[in-house]
Amino acid sequence: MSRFQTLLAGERHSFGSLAEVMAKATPARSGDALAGVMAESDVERVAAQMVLADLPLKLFLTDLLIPYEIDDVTRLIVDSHDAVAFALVSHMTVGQFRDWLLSDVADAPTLSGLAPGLMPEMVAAVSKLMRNRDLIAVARKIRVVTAFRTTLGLEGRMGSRLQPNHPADDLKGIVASTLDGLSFGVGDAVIGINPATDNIPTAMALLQMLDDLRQSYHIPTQSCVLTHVTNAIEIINRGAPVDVVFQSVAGTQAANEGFGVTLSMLKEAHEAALSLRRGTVGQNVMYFETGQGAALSANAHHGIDQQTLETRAYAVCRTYDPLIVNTVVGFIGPEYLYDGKEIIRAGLEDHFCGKLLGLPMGCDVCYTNHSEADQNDMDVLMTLLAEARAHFLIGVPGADDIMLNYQSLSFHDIAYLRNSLGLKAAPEFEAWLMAMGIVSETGHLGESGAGALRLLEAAQ
Amino acid sequence: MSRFQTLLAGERHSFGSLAEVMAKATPARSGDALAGVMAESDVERVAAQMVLADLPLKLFLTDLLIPYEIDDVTRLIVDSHDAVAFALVSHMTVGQFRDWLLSDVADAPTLSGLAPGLMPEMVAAVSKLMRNRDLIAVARKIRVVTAFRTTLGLEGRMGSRLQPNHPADDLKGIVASTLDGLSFGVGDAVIGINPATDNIPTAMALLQMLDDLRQSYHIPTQSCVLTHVTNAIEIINRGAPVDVVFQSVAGTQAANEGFGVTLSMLKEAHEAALSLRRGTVGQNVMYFETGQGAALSANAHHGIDQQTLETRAYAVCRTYDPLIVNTVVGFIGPEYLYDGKEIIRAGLEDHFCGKLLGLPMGCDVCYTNHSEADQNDMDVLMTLLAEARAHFLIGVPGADDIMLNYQSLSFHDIAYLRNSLGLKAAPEFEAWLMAMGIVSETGHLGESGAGALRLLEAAQ
Amino acid sequence: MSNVPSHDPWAKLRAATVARIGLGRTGAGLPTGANLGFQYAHARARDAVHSALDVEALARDLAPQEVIRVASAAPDRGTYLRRPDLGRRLASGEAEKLNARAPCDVAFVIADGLSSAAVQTHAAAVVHACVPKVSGLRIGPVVISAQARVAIGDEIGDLLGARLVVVLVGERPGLSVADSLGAYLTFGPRIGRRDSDRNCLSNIHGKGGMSPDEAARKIAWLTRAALTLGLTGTGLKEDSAQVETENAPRIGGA
Amino acid sequence: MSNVPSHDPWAKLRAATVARIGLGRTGAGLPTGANLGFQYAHARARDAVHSALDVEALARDLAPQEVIRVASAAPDRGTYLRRPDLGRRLASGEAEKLNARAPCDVAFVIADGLSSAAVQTHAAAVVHACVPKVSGLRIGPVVISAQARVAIGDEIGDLLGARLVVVLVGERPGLSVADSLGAYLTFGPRIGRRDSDRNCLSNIHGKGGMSPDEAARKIAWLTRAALTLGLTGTGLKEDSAQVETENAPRIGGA
Ligand code: B12
Ligand code: B12
Repeated sequence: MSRFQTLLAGERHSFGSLAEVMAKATPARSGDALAGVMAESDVERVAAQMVLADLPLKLFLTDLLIPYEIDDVTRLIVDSHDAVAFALVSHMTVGQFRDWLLSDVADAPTLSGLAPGLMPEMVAAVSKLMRNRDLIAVARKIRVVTAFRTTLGLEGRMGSRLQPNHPADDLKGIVASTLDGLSFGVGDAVIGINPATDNIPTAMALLQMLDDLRQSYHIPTQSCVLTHVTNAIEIINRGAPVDVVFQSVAGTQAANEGFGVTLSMLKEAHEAALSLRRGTVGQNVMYFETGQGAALSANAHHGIDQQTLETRAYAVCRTYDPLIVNTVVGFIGPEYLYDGKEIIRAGLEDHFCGKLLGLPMGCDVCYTNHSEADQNDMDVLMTLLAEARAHFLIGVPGADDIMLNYQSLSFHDIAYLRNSLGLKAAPEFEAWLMAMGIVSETGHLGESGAGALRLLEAAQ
Repeated sequence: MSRFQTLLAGERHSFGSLAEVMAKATPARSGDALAGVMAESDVERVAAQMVLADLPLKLFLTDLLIPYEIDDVTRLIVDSHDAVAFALVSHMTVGQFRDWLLSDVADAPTLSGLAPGLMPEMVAAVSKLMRNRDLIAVARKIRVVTAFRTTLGLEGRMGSRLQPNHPADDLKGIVASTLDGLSFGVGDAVIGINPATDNIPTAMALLQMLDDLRQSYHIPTQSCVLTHVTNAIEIINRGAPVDVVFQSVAGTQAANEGFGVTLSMLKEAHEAALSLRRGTVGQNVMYFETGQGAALSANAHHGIDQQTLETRAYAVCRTYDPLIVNTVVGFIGPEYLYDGKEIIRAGLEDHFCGKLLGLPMGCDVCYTNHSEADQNDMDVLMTLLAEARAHFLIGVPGADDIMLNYQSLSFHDIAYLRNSLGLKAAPEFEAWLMAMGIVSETGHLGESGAGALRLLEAAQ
Repeated sequence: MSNVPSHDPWAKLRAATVARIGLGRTGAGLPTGANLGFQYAHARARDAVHSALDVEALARDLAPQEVIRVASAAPDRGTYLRRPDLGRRLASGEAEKLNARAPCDVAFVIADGLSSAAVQTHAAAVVHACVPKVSGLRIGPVVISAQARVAIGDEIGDLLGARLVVVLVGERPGLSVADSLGAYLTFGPRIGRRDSDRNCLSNIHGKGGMSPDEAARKIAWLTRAALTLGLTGTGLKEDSAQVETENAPRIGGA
Repeated sequence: MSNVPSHDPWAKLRAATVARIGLGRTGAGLPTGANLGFQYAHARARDAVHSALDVEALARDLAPQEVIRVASAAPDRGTYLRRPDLGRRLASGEAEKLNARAPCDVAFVIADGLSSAAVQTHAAAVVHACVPKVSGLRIGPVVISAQARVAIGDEIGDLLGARLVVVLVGERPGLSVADSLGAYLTFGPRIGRRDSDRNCLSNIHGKGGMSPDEAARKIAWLTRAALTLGLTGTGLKEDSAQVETENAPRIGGA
C-alpha cells in the first residue's frame, strides 16, 4: 500500500512517490501539464495537499527527489544541510511548518537563523500549501541584507535593476537608456546589460563604459554585463572592471549542463570576482537568474514539477553568497506559465521560497507576447511583490525590452512603487539621487525634472 | 462622417456614438460580451481608447448616454453637477485628465474639491484609460472620511464589515458568528446582517439583538440589517433601533425599478434614519451596495457598458451622504465578470471611480462557485485594495457565506491586512479592541487569544 | 495540525451555526487544516454547478402531480452559464406543450438554476407540502426545465394561463450548502416581469435552512395574499411573527 | 496629450536607440499617449505571434538554393505554442524527404519559431549572404519548416548528414521589433543536443539590430571555426573586435 494516500469522502487518493505528491499538490500551471505531472482535478490536488501537509519535514532528508549519485545539485543540497539550524522545526510536518511560519513566533531573526537548516524541497513543499496572502505575509517578515556599493534589503526599501539593453550593443543607445533610468531613480541594485552577442571584447567595452559612467557621475551602484559565466571569468582575467558576475542557473545538474554551467565554474567565478575587491560597503559579488520551466525546457526535469525544481536552483544560488537573485518569472512563455494568474502565483512562490532560503530575492515581473498576460497583470504582481518586500525589481525603458523581446516593468513602474507605496532606494544610492535633485528628502521622485536635466547636460 | 474615429496604421476605426466608444474602450469582460457591446479585438479596443483620450471632458455634459427625459439617474447627475468645482478640469480631454490625476498637483484636498464637479461618465471614461497601477495610485491619494459611531477613512486605517449571516436568521447562530468576527477585530465599519427572509419582525429582532450586543459590550460601531429599503422605513416607523439603512442601487432608473427602488424612497429613508440621531461622532446613515452587471441582469442597460453603468450608480449613492458604499464585485457570477482577472480589474475600477466621485468606497472582495476564480484571486484583490486604501472590506466566517452562497474574505484576511500591511481599524473601535485585549497598542492582533476568551465568557 | 486549543471555547457556539467559526488561527493565518478543508469544499462546490438534473427521477417524485417537461433556449450547461438570457426563455417550439391548457390559479415551475441537487432533493417535497395548503385553488401542471432561471416562469406561467407562478429554483451552491432551494412567486406572470414584481423565499434546505414544510407554509400564505391583493413584489410583505423565543440568545451574560 | 516639454532634452538621446526613452511622465505615471502607444504595440505583437509563414514565397526568395519543405510534429499554431516538444521534432513520415542525401558540411534550416515575419523578411537574405562566405564548403539543401523550434535542426541536420546545421528562427516578437531573426549553429546535429552545444546569433533585423550581411559574416566565421575545432557551444567563443570607435559615447562631458 502506498505511503502517500488519503481518504476523501470515501474516495481513496494515493500517490506513487513523494515527487508525485509534490507535483499534484502544486497549483495548476501549464508547465506541469506539459510535463504530464499535474493533478487531474481540483479534488485530486487537494488530496495531494492533504497528504503533503501530514508528511514530516524530516522525510525530505532521506526521500531525495533526484538521487544523490546522479545529480550534483542534490549533493550540494544534502551536503550543505545544516542540521543544527534545522532542529528548530525538525519535529514538524509540512502543514505544521506552514502554521508555524504564519505565527508571530517566526519573526525575522528566527527565520534568518533557520534558513541554512531548510532544504529547498521543504520550502517548495510548504509553499504549495500556502495561499497567495500567506506567501506575501511570510516573505514580508524575512529580512535579507546584501551589499556591494549599495546596501540592499533594508527595512522600508526596495532595490531596482536598470536594464538598458540594445539589439546591437550600441554604446550610445545603452547610455541613453541608462540615463533615462537614472533620471527615474532606478539602478540601485545594479545597472545590468544583457549583451546581444556572445562576443568578449563587446562585453568588455560595455563594462568599461558603465564603469566610466559610474565614476564620472559618482553613482554609488554596481554594474554587470549578463554574459555567460565562462566569458565573465575570461573578462576578469583580461582585466576589465567587473563588479558583479552573472549566471542563469537551474535546479538540476543536467539543466545546468544545458546552460553550459557547472558548480565548479561558479565557484571559480565567485572567487575571481571576490579577488577584485571592488565592493565598498559589501562583498556580495554574484547575480543569478532563474525561472520556472528552464529545466523542463532543457528536458532535464526528472519528472519533478517545475516549482520544486526552481526552488532547487536557489540552493545553487545561496552557495555563492549572491548580491541579488532574480526569478525571471514570465520570461520563457505560455508553455510553462500560461497566463497572468499563473505568472502572478509563480512570482509570489519564487520570491517566498528564495527569501525563506535566505536569498536576496528579486523578480523580473514580466511576460512575453505569446502569453495570455498584459501590463495589468504586471501591475498586480509588482505591487504584491513590493508588499512582500522583494529585494529588487527590474525596470526597462517603457517596459519594452527591445533586445530580449518581452515586457517587464518600466522605470515609471519603479517610481510608482516608490512614490505610492513609499519604498525607498538603497541608502547610498538615495543620497546620490537627493544630491542630484532627482528625489526629495522623503525619497519621492519630484516633478520638476531638474535632476534629470542635470544628468542630461553632463552627458552632452 | 463619424465624430468618433481614428486612423491606426492606415486602418480607420470609427464608432457610432459616445456609448460605443465607452463600451469598446473598456478592458475585456464577459458582461459586455453578453450585452454585445464589447470591442471585437484588442486593436479595436486601443482605437476606442485613443478616440476617448482625445474627447473633451465637457462633451459628457451635453452628450448624455441615457436621455434626460427617460431616466431619473441622468436627471440626478445633470442637475447636481457642480460647474464651479468642474472649472478646474473643464478644459481637459479625457487623456489630459488622466495625466493630471496622476500628477502630484492632484493631491488629496484638490481631489476632494473636484469631486462634485465630476460626472460619473467622466470618471468611468478616465478609468478606462488607466492601468491597474494607475487606479491604485490615484485612489490611494484620495481621502474620504465618514462617521457614525466610528470614524472611517482616516490615514493609515481601513474599516471592515462583519457579516454574520445565517440561512434561517437564527439569532444564536448570528451571535456566534459575530463574536467570532469581533475576536478578530472585525466590524468597525458595520456589523451587517443580510436577513434570509423578507420578514419585518425578523429584521426587527435581528436589529434588537445587535443593539443589545453592542450596548452590553460597549462596542463603538454601528449595525445594519440589509433588508429592502421599504422594509427599513417601516422598521423605523415601528421604532426598532436602526443605525444605518441599506439598499442595493444601480445606474439606471429602470434597473432601480427592477430593485423596487426609487430616488424618493431613498430620500425618505435617508431622512427617517437621520431623524433618529443615533450617530455619536457623525451622521452618515446610509449603506449602499452596487456591482457591475446588475443593470444588464435586469435588462435595463440601454446598450451602455456595465462599468459605466456601475459608475452612474455612484451618483445615486453620493446624493445621500453614505457612511459606506460597497461594490459587491464578483457577486453575481461569470456572465458579468468571468474570472479572477476580470474581477480584480473591476474591483479596482469600481473603487477608483467611487472614491474619485467622493464616496466612502469599499468592496466585497468575492466570487461565486460558478466563476473561474478562487481564494488566491481574492488574496490579490484584497491586498491591492488595501494598498489603494479602500474605505472598508467585508469579512465573513472562514470566507464562506452560508446564506448568500458565495465566498468573500475571511476574518483572518482582514487580520492579515492589519498585521502584515499595518492598516489599523477606526480609532474608536481600535481603542475598544485594545481595552478588550484583542489587539496590541500597534493595532496588531496578538496570538494570546485572551481578548477572544473574554468576549466568549461574557457571552455564555 | 489544527491550532485550536484542546479545551475549545468555541465548541458551544459552533453548535449554533454551520458557519466556519472558531477555526483557530496562527498569526493572522488560517490553520492548514481549515485552509485545506476550504479548498476541498471549493473543488466540490464547483462540481455541483455542473451536475445535471435527473428530470425523470424528479417527475417520479412529483407523482401524482401532472408533469410537463420543457427545454429552455440554452442548449447546454456551458452556454447556460454564459448566457443567462437563454435560461430565461423556452426553446422554440416548447410553447405548444403549454398553451392549450385550462387556466389555473397557481402553477409550479421547477428550474435547475445553479444547483440541480437542490431541485432534485427538495423541490418535490415543497410541492407536495404546498398542495394541501392551497386547497381550494386551481393548481396547474408542474413544469420542469433544465438550464433554466427564475424568469422562465414568466413565459411558462403566461402560456399556462396561470394567475400566479411559483418557481422553485436551485440557488447557486455555496461551500457549505450545495443544495439550497429558492422559491420565487410572481403574480400575473408574463415576459418582461421585473424582480421587484416577485416575492422570494430562499435557503430552503436541511443544513440550518428552512424546511420544505415551513417553505410551503410561507408559499401558501404569500399565494393567498397575492391572489387577494392582485400583486406580488415589493408591495407584498411577509409580516408574520418569526423568532421562536426559545432560540433567542442571552447576551452579555444577562 | 503628451507631457514632454517643447524643448525636448531627450531628442538627441532618442536618436541613439529605438528603446522607449524620454517618454515623459506625470507624477510617476506614463503619459496617456505613451501608454496607448504601448497598448497598441502589444495588440499588434500578439497578432504577430499567430501570423502564418508563406512557405512558397520564402522558397521563391531562396532561389536558386534548393529547398525542401517539411512539417513539424505540431499540427497547428495553438498546439505548437503549448507543446514546444512537438515543434522540435519532424512529423512522422517527413524523415523520408531528407535521409537519402549526400552528406554536406553545412545545412541551413529555416524555422518560423515565434515570428514568421522575421523569417519571411530576413532569412533568405541571410542565406544568400552566407553562401559566398562559406565557399569551399559543401552546402546542403535549405529545409523550411513551419511550427518549428530551434532543436528541429538537430533531427534535420542528422538526417541530411550535415556536419553542422545553421537554424534561422523567428525570435519571439517584441513590442518594438516583431521581425527579429536568430541564428543557432550546432556542430554534429543529432536529437538530444543541448543548447550549451550550440552557438547563437540574435537580433538580426533592421531596427537597430544586426544586418543580414553582418550576421552572415559571423555565421561564416563561426562555421569555419566550428568545423576546424569540431565543436560548437560554450567551448567556441566569438572573439573578434567589435565596437566601432565612432560609436563610442562621450561620458561625463569629457
Ligand atoms: C527564451 C530565451 C532563453 C530561455 C530558453 C528556454 C526556452 N524554452 O525558450 C532561457 C531563459 C532558458 C535562456 C537561457 C539562456 N540564454 Co537565452 N534567450 C532567450 C531569448 C529571449 C528568446 C529566444 C527565442 O525567441 N528563441 C526562438 C524560439 C522559437 O526558439 P526555441 O526553440 O523555442 O528556444 C530555444 C532557443 O531560444 C535556445 N536558447 C535560448 N537562449 C539561448 C542562448 C544560447 C547561447 C543558445 C545557444 C541557445 C539559446 O533555447 C531554447 C530551447 O532550445 C533570446 C533573445 C532573443 N531575442 O532571441 C535569448 C538569448 C538567445 N539567450 C542568451 C543567453 C546568453 C542565454 C544564457 C547563456 C544566459 C546565461 N548566461 O546563462 C542562458 C543559457 C542558454 C542555454 N545554453 O540554454 C543570449 C545569447 C547571446 C548569444 N549571442 O550567444 C540571447 C540572445 C539573449 C541575450 N543577448 O542575452 N534563454
Ligand atoms: C444573485 C442574487 C442577487 C443578484 C441578482 C442578479 C442576478 N443576475 O443573479 C443581485 C445582486 C442583483 C441581487 C439583488 C437583490 N437581492 Co438578491 N440574491 C441573490 C442570491 C445571492 C442568489 C440568487 C440565486 O442563486 N438565484 C438562482 C438563479 C439561478 O436565479 P436567476 O434567475 O439566475 O437570478 C434571479 C434571482 O436571483 C432574482 N433575485 C435575486 N435577488 C432577488 C431578490 C428578490 C427579493 C427577488 C424577488 C428576486 C431576486 O434575480 C435574478 C435575476 O432575475 C440570493 C441568495 C440565495 N441564496 O439565493 C439573494 C437574495 C435572493 N436576494 C435578496 C435581496 C433582499 C435582494 C435585494 C432586494 C437587496 C436590496 N435590499 O436591494 C436586491 C434587489 C433584488 C431585486 N428585486 O432585483 C434576498 C431575498 C430575501 C427575500 N426572501 O426576499 C436573498 C435571499 C439574499 C438575502 N437574504 O439578502 N440579488
